[in-house]
Order: sequence, then C-alpha cells, then structure tokens
Amino acid sequence: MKSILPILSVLAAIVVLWYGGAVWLNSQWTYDQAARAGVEVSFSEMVVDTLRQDRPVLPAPHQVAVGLWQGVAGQAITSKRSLVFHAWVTFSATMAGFGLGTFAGILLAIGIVHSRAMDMSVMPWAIASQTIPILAIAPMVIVVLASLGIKGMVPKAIIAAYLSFFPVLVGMVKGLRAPDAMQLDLLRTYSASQAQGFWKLRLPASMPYLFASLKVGIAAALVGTIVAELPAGATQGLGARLLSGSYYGQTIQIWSALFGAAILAALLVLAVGVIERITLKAKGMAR
Amino acid sequence: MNEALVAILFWGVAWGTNGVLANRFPKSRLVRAIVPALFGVTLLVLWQGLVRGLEVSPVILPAPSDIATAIGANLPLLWGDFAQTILKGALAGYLIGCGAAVLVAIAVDRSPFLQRGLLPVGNFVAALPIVGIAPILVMWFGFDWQSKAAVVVVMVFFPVLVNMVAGLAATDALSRDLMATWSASYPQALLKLRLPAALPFLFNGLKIATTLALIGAIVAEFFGSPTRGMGFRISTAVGQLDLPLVWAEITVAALAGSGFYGLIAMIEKAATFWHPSQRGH
Amino acid sequence: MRSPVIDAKNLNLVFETNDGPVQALKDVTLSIERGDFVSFIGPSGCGKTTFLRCIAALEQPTSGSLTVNGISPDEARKARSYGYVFQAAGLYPWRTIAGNVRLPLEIMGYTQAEQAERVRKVLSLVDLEGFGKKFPWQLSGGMQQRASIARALAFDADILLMDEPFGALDEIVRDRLNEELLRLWAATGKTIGFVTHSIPEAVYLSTKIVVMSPRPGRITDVIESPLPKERPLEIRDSAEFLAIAHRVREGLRAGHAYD
Amino acid sequence: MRSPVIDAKNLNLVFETNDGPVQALKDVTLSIERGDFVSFIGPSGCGKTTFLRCIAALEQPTSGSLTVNGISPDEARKARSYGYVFQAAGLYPWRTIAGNVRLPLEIMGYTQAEQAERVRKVLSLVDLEGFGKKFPWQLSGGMQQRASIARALAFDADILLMDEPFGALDEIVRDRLNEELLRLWAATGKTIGFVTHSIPEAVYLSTKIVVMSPRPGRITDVIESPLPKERPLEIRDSAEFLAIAHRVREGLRAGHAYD
Amino acid sequence: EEVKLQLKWVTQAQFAGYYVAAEKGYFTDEGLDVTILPGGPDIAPEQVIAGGGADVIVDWMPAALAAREKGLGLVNIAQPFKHSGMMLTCLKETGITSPDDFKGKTLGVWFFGNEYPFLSWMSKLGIPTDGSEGGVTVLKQGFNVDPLLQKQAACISTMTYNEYWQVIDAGIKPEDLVTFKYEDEGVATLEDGLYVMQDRLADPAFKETMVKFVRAAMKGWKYAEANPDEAAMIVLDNDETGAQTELHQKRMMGEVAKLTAGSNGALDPADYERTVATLLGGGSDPVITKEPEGAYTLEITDAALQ
Ligand SMILES: Nc1ncnc2c1ncn2[C@@H]1O[C@H](COP(=O)(O)OP(=O)(O)OP(=O)(O)O)[C@@H](O)[C@H]1O
Ligand SMILES: Nc1ncnc2c1ncn2[C@@H]1O[C@H](COP(=O)(O)OP(=O)(O)OP(=O)(O)O)[C@@H](O)[C@H]1O
Ligand SMILES: Cc1ncc(C[n+]2csc(CCO)c2C)c(N)n1
Ligand SMILES: [Mg+2]
Ligand SMILES: [Mg+2]
Repeated sequence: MKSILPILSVLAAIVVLWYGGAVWLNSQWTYDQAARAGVEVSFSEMVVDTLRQDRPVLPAPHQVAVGLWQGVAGQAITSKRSLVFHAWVTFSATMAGFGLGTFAGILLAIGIVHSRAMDMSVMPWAIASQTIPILAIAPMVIVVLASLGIKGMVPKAIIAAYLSFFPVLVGMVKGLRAPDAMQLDLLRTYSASQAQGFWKLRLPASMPYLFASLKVGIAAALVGTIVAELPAGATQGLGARLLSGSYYGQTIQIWSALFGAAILAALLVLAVGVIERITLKAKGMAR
Repeated sequence: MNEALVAILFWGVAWGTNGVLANRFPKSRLVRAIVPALFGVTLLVLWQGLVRGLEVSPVILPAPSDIATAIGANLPLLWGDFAQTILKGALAGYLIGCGAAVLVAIAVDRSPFLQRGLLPVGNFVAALPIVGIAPILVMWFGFDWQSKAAVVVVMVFFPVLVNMVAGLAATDALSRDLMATWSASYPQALLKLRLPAALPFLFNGLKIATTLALIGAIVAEFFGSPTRGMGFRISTAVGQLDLPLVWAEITVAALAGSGFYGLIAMIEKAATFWHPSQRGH
Repeated sequence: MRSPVIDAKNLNLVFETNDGPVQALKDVTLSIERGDFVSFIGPSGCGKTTFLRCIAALEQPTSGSLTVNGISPDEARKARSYGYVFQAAGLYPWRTIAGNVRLPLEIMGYTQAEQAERVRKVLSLVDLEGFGKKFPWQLSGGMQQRASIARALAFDADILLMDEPFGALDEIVRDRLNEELLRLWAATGKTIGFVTHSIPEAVYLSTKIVVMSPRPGRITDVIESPLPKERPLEIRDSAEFLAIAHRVREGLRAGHAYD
Repeated sequence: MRSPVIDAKNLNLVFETNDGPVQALKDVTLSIERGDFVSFIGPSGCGKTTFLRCIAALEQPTSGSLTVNGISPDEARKARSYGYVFQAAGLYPWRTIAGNVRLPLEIMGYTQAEQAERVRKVLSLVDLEGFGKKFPWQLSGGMQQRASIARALAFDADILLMDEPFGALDEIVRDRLNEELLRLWAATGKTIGFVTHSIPEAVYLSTKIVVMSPRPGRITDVIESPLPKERPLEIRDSAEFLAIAHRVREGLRAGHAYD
Repeated sequence: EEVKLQLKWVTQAQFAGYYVAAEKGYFTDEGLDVTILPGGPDIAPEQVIAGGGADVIVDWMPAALAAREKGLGLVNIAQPFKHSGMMLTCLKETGITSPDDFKGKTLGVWFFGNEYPFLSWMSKLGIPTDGSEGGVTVLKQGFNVDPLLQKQAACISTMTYNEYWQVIDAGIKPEDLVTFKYEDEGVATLEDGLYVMQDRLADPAFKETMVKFVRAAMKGWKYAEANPDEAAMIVLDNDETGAQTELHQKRMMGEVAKLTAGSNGALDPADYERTVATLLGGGSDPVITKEPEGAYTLEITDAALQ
C-alpha cells in the first residue's frame, strides 16, 4: 500500500513527459500541414491539434487510453476487433510455450548440475542459441513446421519456449548450485544419494532463483509468442494486431496493442510473484 | 537416408567420448575446450547428415557445408553488415543502455520513493515487446544505426536495472551493520560495500544484455534500415530465397554473440573472483 | 562525579515473529561509566547480542530509554564512537585481509601512510603478519575472527563493543589477546562492552560483570569487580578471583533454573 | 588386539592458493582405536578442521595413507559411518529446527514414527524443546549450534566428528552437554573426534589428546589420558587432571613459540 | 479435393477474387475445398510452397523468376492482374518533377523480393543505388508510409490501391504529390500471378485440380470487379485481425479492379516477354542472368477458359 503514492507520482511524471513529447513530436506535422494549406497556426492551436491527430508520431495518453478502452470494452470479447479476444489467443500460446520452456530449462539445468559432460558441452551452446535472432528465423521455423504438418498454436508455443527456456536454465543452474560448501558437505557425510541431494538441498535452495527466472521466462514467452504471431499469417493475437496496425500506420492501434501486451505481461509476472510468495512462505523463506 | 544414419552413429560415439573425457579429466583445460567443441561438431554433423539424408530442400534449410561456402564467398559483405549492426548499433546501444541503467539503479537505491515507484512501472515498460517498440523508435530516430542503438538501449536497460537494484540490496545485514558502526557516508558505503557486492548481480544483467543487444539491433533493421546491416540482409536474402546467406548472417550473429558473452564472462571472472560461484564447488 | 557513558533505563525489546512476539530484552537497566570494562555473560539466547546492538544503534528498543555519552545511540554512531566486533567475522570477500582492516581507516579519512602503519600494527597484534595479502576464504575460522578484531582496533573508537570475539581461539592466543586487550584498555581509557561465555575470561578482564538470563532476556546480577586495574595472568589463582568466578557461576546456574 | 578405527600414516595436504601453496597438514601420523574419545587442540589455522575433513572424506590428502575401519574414508562415508558437527551451524534455512534435525533420518530411511521420536529426544537433549517449529534465523547463534549438534546425534553413526561444537555456548550448558556427551559415548561406544580450544574440556572428555601446531600443520604431542572412564565434573580439580592440563598447555605454548 | 492458396500479403482487397470465390461457393461448385492462407511481410510464398505448405501461391513475377533461377521450379499458371500497380510517390516540395531529379535524393524501397522492379528501373536510368556519387540513397522501407510523412525520404514506394491512399488519408493532398507509375516509365513487371511447382504439373490429376481452381478464382475476380463494394465487405469479413476498415477496402477494391480489368486470367506472352526484358536489362546487377525457360504455361488457363 505504501507503494501507491510513489507509483502514482512516477506515473504522473511519465504522463506529463508523454504529453510534452506528443506535442513536440507531432508539431512538425501540424506546421507542415498548415504550410501546405497556406495558413498560420498559433501555439495553442498547434497544441490542440497535436493531441488529436489521426496518425500522430506519438499518440497522446488519452488517445491510447480510448483505443485500449474501445478494444477491451467496446466490443463483445469474442469479436475479432476485441483486444480481449486477441490477448486470449496470445495468452494461451504463451502459457503452452512457457510450460514447455520451463520444463526444458529445468530438465537441462538438472542435467548440467549433475553431469560434467553436459555442463561442459551444453552451456556454451545454450548461450549461442540465444544469440540467434529468433525473430529472423521465426518465419522459417513456422514454414518448416507447417511443412511437417504442425500448425496453429504449437509453432507459436515452440518459439515462445525457445525464448523462455534460457532464463530458466541460467537461473536454475545458478540456483541448483547455490548451496554452499558446508551444506553440501553435510549431505556427503550422510552419504545421501544424488536424488536425495536434489530433493532435500538443491531444489529448495534454488527456489528464489527459480522464481526470479520464471518471471523473466514468462515475459520472454510472451515476447516469443508475439514474435511468432507476426509471420503466422498475421491473423489472430496481439502480435498480429500490432503488425496490422503497423502496415497502415495506425499509431493509436499500435500503442493500444502494445499496452495490451504490456498489461498482459505485467499480470503474468504478478501471478508468478503471488505463487512465489505463497511457496516461499510455506518454506519459511519469506521473512 | 545413409547420411542420416552415419550422422546419428557419430552422435552416439561423440556423446560417449565426451562423457569419458569430462569425467576422467575434469580439470584439464584442453578437455574443457574439446568437449564443447566436439558437442558442436556433433550438432553440425547431425544437421548435415539429416539435411542431406532426408533431402531437405535448400530453400527450407541449407546444409552446414552450403553455409560455410556462403560465408567464404561473402566475407566483405558480412564484414560490412557486422560493422553496421554490431559495431555501430548494438555496441553503442549497449554502452549507453547499461551505463544509464547502472546510474538509475543507484538513484533508485538511494531513494526508496523511486524504488517503490519506478521499479513496478519499469517492469511494466520492460514488458513492452520489442516488435512493438522497434517501429516506433525507427520512426523517431531515423533509418540509420541510431534507431537500432535506441532499440538496444530500451532492451538492455531494464534487465540491467533490475539486476543492479537487486545487487545493491544484496549486502548482508552484518556487512551493512559494520558500515553503520563506522558511520560511513552514503558514497563511502556505496563505493566500498554496495558496488562490489552488487557486481555478481550486475554481471548477470550485463550477460543477459549481450544477447538482447544483438537481437535488438538485428530485429530493429526489419522495420527500416539503410541497405546494409545483418537484419536487412537476413530479410532481403529470405525474400531472394538465398538461405545460405541468411544462415551465414545468423552464424556471424551467433559467433559475435558468443564472443561478446564470453568477453563479459571473462571480465566477470576477473572482477568477481571472490564470489563462491566463481570459486567453483 | 563521573557521568555514565552508557545509560539504559527499563529497556525492552520485542521481536515480532510469525509465531508470536519474542521478548529479547525485558526491563534492562544498566549504567556504564567512562573507562569501564563490562562483560556480559549468560546462556545463549538471553539477549547479549541484542543489547550490544541496541547500544550501537543497530536495533531500536521497543520501550525504555538509552543514552550514550548523554546523546542518543544514533548520534553517537554518527560521531564514530563505536568499534564493533561481531559474533561472526563478517569480512568483505573482495578485499584482502589487509584491505579489510584498512577499510574503516579509509572511511574515516586517515592518510595513506598512517593506514599502512596501523594495519601493520594491528595485524601483528593479532598474530596475522604474513596474511595481509590473503583473501578471507583462505583463512581458518579463528584467523578470520582475529582479522575482524584487528579491524575494530585499527581506529580510535571511544567505545569498543565485542561479541564473543575470542570464542574461536585457543587458550594461549586467548590469554595473549586478553593481556593485549587489557593493555590497550589501560593505555587508551576506552569503554569496553564484551560478550563472553568464559567465566574466567569475564572475571579476568572486567571491572563490571553483567549476568543475564533468558526467556525473557533480563539482567539477574551485576558484579563490580574489586580486582586491581593491573592484572597479571596469575591473578586467576587468587582467592578473590575465585570468589567472583563462583558468584558468576551461581548466577548463571540460576538463569538455567527453568529446566 | 584391537584394530585402529582411524589410521593415518604420513598424511600431507597442500592447498594451492593464488599466492603459493599452503601446507595445511604435514606428516600427520595417528591411530585411533575403536571407542576412543580423541580431542584435537591447537592454535587456529593448525589444520584441525582440515584433518577432520580428511577423515570424513570431505578433503583429499595430497599424499600419505588414511583408512577408516580398514577401508577408505570414502567407502566409510558411503557406509554412513559419520556424524559430523561443523564449526558453523549450517542449518538449512528453509527447514524448521525440527525439520533440520529430521533431515539425516529422512535420508537414511527411518520410519515416520521413529523420526518424530528421535527428533523429540535429541532436541530435549540440547535444551531446545519449544523451538522445533522455529526457523534457524529466529534463533541466537548458540541455539543454532545446539540444533546442529542435535542433528548429528539423531542417527546412529559409528564415528562422531565434532568441530568446536560447544564454542558458542556458556559454561553451564557446556558442562551439561559435556556430561551428556560422555554418557552417550559410554552408552554407545562410538568413536569420537573432537576439536576444542578449551584445555579443561579436552582433558575432561578425552581418552587421547592430540596437540597440533601450525605452519605447517603437524602433530606435536599425543597424550593418552590415565583418567578413568567414569568422570564426575569434580575430577577437574584432581591432581592428575591438572597435570595433564599442564602438559597440554605446555604443548600449545610450544606451538606458539615461533613468535 | 483440398487446395491451399498462399497469399503474398495480408487479407485485403488485393486478393478479393479468391475470397469472393470462396464465399460465393465457386470453389465448392468445382468440388474444391480451398484454404486461403494470408501472408505478411515475413512470409516468402516461394518458401512456403517449397516446404509443401501450399499448393498454389500468389506471387510477383520478378520474385518468382528469381526463385526459379535459384532452382525452385515455379511456373505461372494464370495471371489475373493485367497491369502493375506499383509506383514511386514523391513530395512535390522536394522539387522532384522527373526521374532525372532523383539523383542525390533518398528513396524508400520495399525489399523482401519486391525490390527487383526498382533496381531494374534505376539501372535503366543509369542511376547507381550503392550510395556512390551521383546516385540515390536507398532506404529499406518498413511497413508503412511514415518515411514520406516525416520527410525521411523524398519518395517512397506505393501501390496505387494501398499505400498511396494512406498518404492521402494522412492529410496530404494529391496536388502536393508527384507519382511515377512503373507502367508509365516502361519498367512495369507482372504482379499477382498464380504459381505452382513445376514437378507437380506432370500429374494430370493436379493439373485438373488447378484448372478447376483457376476457373473458380477468375469467376470470383470478375464478380468482384462488377460488385466492388460487396467484394470489399467479403474481404472485411475474412480479416481475422479485425484491423481493416471499410473505407479503405472499398477504395482499394476500386483500384484493384482497374488492374485486373484487362485480364481473363490467361497470361499474355507479350507481357511476360516485357517483364523478362526489364529484369534482364538490369545493367551491372541484373535480377535474372539468363532467359528463363518453361516459366509459364498456358495449358491451365486454356483448359479453364474454353
Ligand atoms: N531477528 C530476530 N527475529 C526474531 N527473534 C530474534 C531475532 N534476533 C534474535 N532473536 C531472539 O532474541 C533472543 C535473544 O537473541 P540474542 O541473539 O540477543 O541472544 P544472545 O544472548 O546473543 O545468544 P548467543 O550467546 O547464542 O549468541 C533469542 O531468543 C532469539 O531467538
Ligand atoms: N580452501 C582453502 N584454501 C586455501 N587454504 C586453506 C583452505 N582451507 C584452509 N586453508 C588453510 O589451511 C590451514 C589450516 O586450516 P584449518 O581450517 O584446518 O585450521 P583450524 O585448525 O581448523 O583452525 P581454526 O581453529 O581457526 O578453525 C590454514 O592456514 C588455512 O589458511
Ligand atoms: C515489407 C513490405 N514489403 C512490401 C510492402 C508493400 N506491399 C503492400 S501490398 C503489396 C503487394 C503484394 O502483392 C506490397 C508489395 C510493404 N508494405 N512492406
Ligand atoms: Mg549472540
Ligand atoms: Mg577450524
């Protein structure tokens, strides 16, 4: 609750800056138009005009808010014009990809921590895999998968998984290695098996790291889904909305979709945070 | 079909060899280099074998040998694209973005008000997908590398910020109590306790940021660019069905990214030698 | 008339934990004069650490009053009145041993030359001459603890607070450091608060011994030592010494009476 | 003829550090019989912890031979021969105190009922009855250390290795735990390796006292105690006791002779 | 019989004929079950058909011929678009009145396989595009017309039926613009044809399917030409992004109708020759290096339109 006031002040500051930016960036167009029409505009006319252009360089906050509102509440949520509908499409693929990516990331991390051969060979290549611009090859991946008969949500989920497994992998490797020497030595004196060491020491010790990376991972999965939605024939999902806004230079639509995506991301991260708090509390790790 | 079988056989043998090497000589430097290399070679052999064996069309997925040929034939082109995208766009954006993030992190750490206000909002902004931001920034900063750098700044800023803030908060109670008993001033505590203690976290962020910087710079070129750059080349070459050139660019990107990551990891090793994770288990 | 350096009246401190409050200090009233050497002794969990932390303004009492040099603990802290040796060594892992000992000197603005000189002196005091360039994790537990003592002695604090500083040291080193500490105390007139579990150590060092007992943490006995300021190690065999030790032991035993 | 449980011959251990090798153990030769209670005493940094870690197969000697029960330390470890109390408590922060004590029992496959029973018993042994449900960070340093002792006593290890287990405890609790430990030892016939800095404690508890000296870490004296197995606390005032204590003190002092 | 059609771009009136044929049941009347796959900026239809993801694609001839030279056997089976709709649109205030004024200016060009006609034109004009002296600066133009509105480029590529109107909608009057149609400059190349893989044409059954497909598609196109508003609404119904607007699609349909008007679906070999000549004539950097062979067939349309 203490955070409300600071957040509001920061938001207020952003909105003020934003309005300023909108006036500044959009004024060029206003003046150009006036010049073409051969009329003079006063400063106040200019300000008013910059805040209600159809294709502003930077839409004003209220324009985006209206766009969002119409996208969310202005239609039936099953309508193709509803942002809720598109967000749902994106959300389901995100969750599928996130599940897949988290599973793969944790599995690989377990392998890396327990097998020296995997540690040495997989990690450098996992890093290299992330330097491949997925956005560049996403269209090809979709084409290849489509030629194998895989379509619909699955290719999107695979690309989302590709982006989300890495943060989970890195975090889990760090987390599973977080126990200090003494904690490990203790188990050695009990001659605990690897499995026991995993369940009773490494896994609980990795919890804070796991959740930190799950938060990154779920956001990455969302980005992956949106990226995958661009070339998927630009039909449904927030990514398709973004892109189709782009084709027609409809900045307000772009920004509404953008904020829709960001709100979805924030909600997802928040959800992970809630699960984190519950889990850590049960484990006595939250003070 | 034959090639595919040979490749799979090779995979099995290499996996076994790696297992033996890694467990027999875990400390040897040579083994530390050989094992990942062998793994990589295996991947390539598998790829080559499957593409050739299953007769995958080169417009879908070229074989590594085709890609190597394309790299050899296009060295000056690849270098030009590399300079445009990585040396100008990615590097400039990385330096500005990481520098700004560290400074803001210190400001945020200093002021609980900012910390409570800026971080949630910052997290929200960080969640804005790059594909949405890139066209806007191209619109604002023009077609050349400046807009790519701007995209990179946006992309690397928040991961570094979040890690740095976590790092600045990561000092243990005892260490902070010590500073309190000496009544150290804020800059003193910052310089002598919080910054060193934050380094492991900061490097975490810096490493993540390397891959993000590359992706950001390349992807931003999809949304408008001069007629050079890795992202430009990739999208143009896909349109021309010159897939070997596409993969040549991707190879360069992966090499540059791994090199960049490795460089930061090396600096990390030198700067945080004292941290348990660097001392090995 | 000497005014008390540390003056606690009806101090209470309650920790709120998830399964109810824990009263760590209850009605603690104690006054310590300038130049006193006060030992705190008591079963584990009786609040010794907590009380020391209150003095150094690291913990905020729930109620009661506490002044240091007539001002609040926090003001005294800002005036750099404290040298504190914690129960754990708490060395910074990115600094060498010498770097750790130098740290408070850097913060308090000593000159380079003086820093070097003081570091050399205190490291030799705690028998760590050759180890200045090592990192903390390369030292045994006891060596780390000695480094942290050196760090607290390196600068000239009015009040020295030491939380079981010699717990991890053997008897010989301990005897030596006890003597050194007494010499230092005599030479500088510092006020020292000292937590220990060793009855002979408490009696040998202190002008005042505070016996505490747990659940809730409170003071059960305060013994003013009649021993002279000049104390050879042999004093530990004197009848007076044994009498005080006996009284401390009885006080401690009483604190354990609950079981 | 009894065969030695622990048999070390010419053991050497060198740590490689960034500024050169550190010889932590040099030519250590020692044999410990079944049922012995061996104390290790010596200045900090002399290799006590390192030697205990070698016995428990946590550290690999650079040269020399070491057998436990006639087999290698690692095989003995796999046979679950060790209970180890570390110098620091090392409790798992996500487990309650009871959960921490239960940990080895879970790993060794005790039944639920037996787990509960044993946890109850050892917690009361170390005086932590009411604290089973608390988390480690809610306890004082000494209480944590007692919990870690309880954890090592909860299961039936042949060999108990204890690294300064009572360092953070006051004398009363310490005396009590000393007595308890002797009783346990007498009842179970365990072999115990025990690091301490307290000469009286070493003499009171042990059948064999090993005095070590540092730089490089080596054994300077091994004292077989003539004291009877049955030892009331009063034995500490006997002439025999004081004679041994004197010999240990002299050995320690010699170890410090370098300075 | 299932047929998958991969479009070159997103769902819009540019492809009205196919949507109308589907909506009006012309495909089902022929016994076909047609799936229309929308495209996008990152979709290379050539790649999709090579991967087996489509049976027939809509493509521009320069891109199709270039792919053919790369070894991908694409064959034109029908050409619903008679005319080219591509042009360069410039701001009058930049002082450009003829192609001679391009030198030293910045021009926006679409890549991703759409750059070939532009490159041919420039080489015909003798204007270098590599940034050298006396040449033009080429920008890879993104998705929209912003570079022109924000004066980052003097001219941008537009289609008569799409981007040009976005410039107008943005508030710039036609008299403030100068346009250069590729057709008027004599460098027009064929757009939006139907292409299939050569090896599949060997199969009579597939041929038969394509005959039915082209027949139904052309029926759709002619209906769309005759009823542009209804066709636009059908397109709108099929737009799953929900981003298209009625105004824009109706107007687009009107413009597209002008381009399809002269065609009954059959490729005019003269148009083909002109396209090939333009592409071959590309000076130092020709789009294709040799005269293609077997790049089109009239068999399908002959059978479909008899
Ligand atoms: N942060 C905390 N939260 C909750 N309870 C605490 C906290 N710190 C200390 N306590 C409780 O306060 C009491 C006093 O603790 P304190 O650390 O002062 O004991 P101590 O006398 O120093 O013991 P020891 O000799 O073992 O160090 C204990 O019961 C402990 O459990
Ligand atoms: N990991 C390590 N790396 C380098 N040197 C080490 C390491 N561990 C211990 N040493 C060195 O080995 C020597 C013996 O250390 P050890 O911990 O065995 O001493 P100790 O007798 O247990 O001392 P204390 O009583 O202080 O615990 C010391 O000089 C120490 O600096
Ligand atoms: C990246 C990109 N490529 C092409 C176009 C232009 N465009 C719009 S419709 C159309 C016709 C396709 O048959 C073309 C070429 C664009 N706007 N963005
Ligand atoms: Mg304490
Ligand atoms: Mg030790």
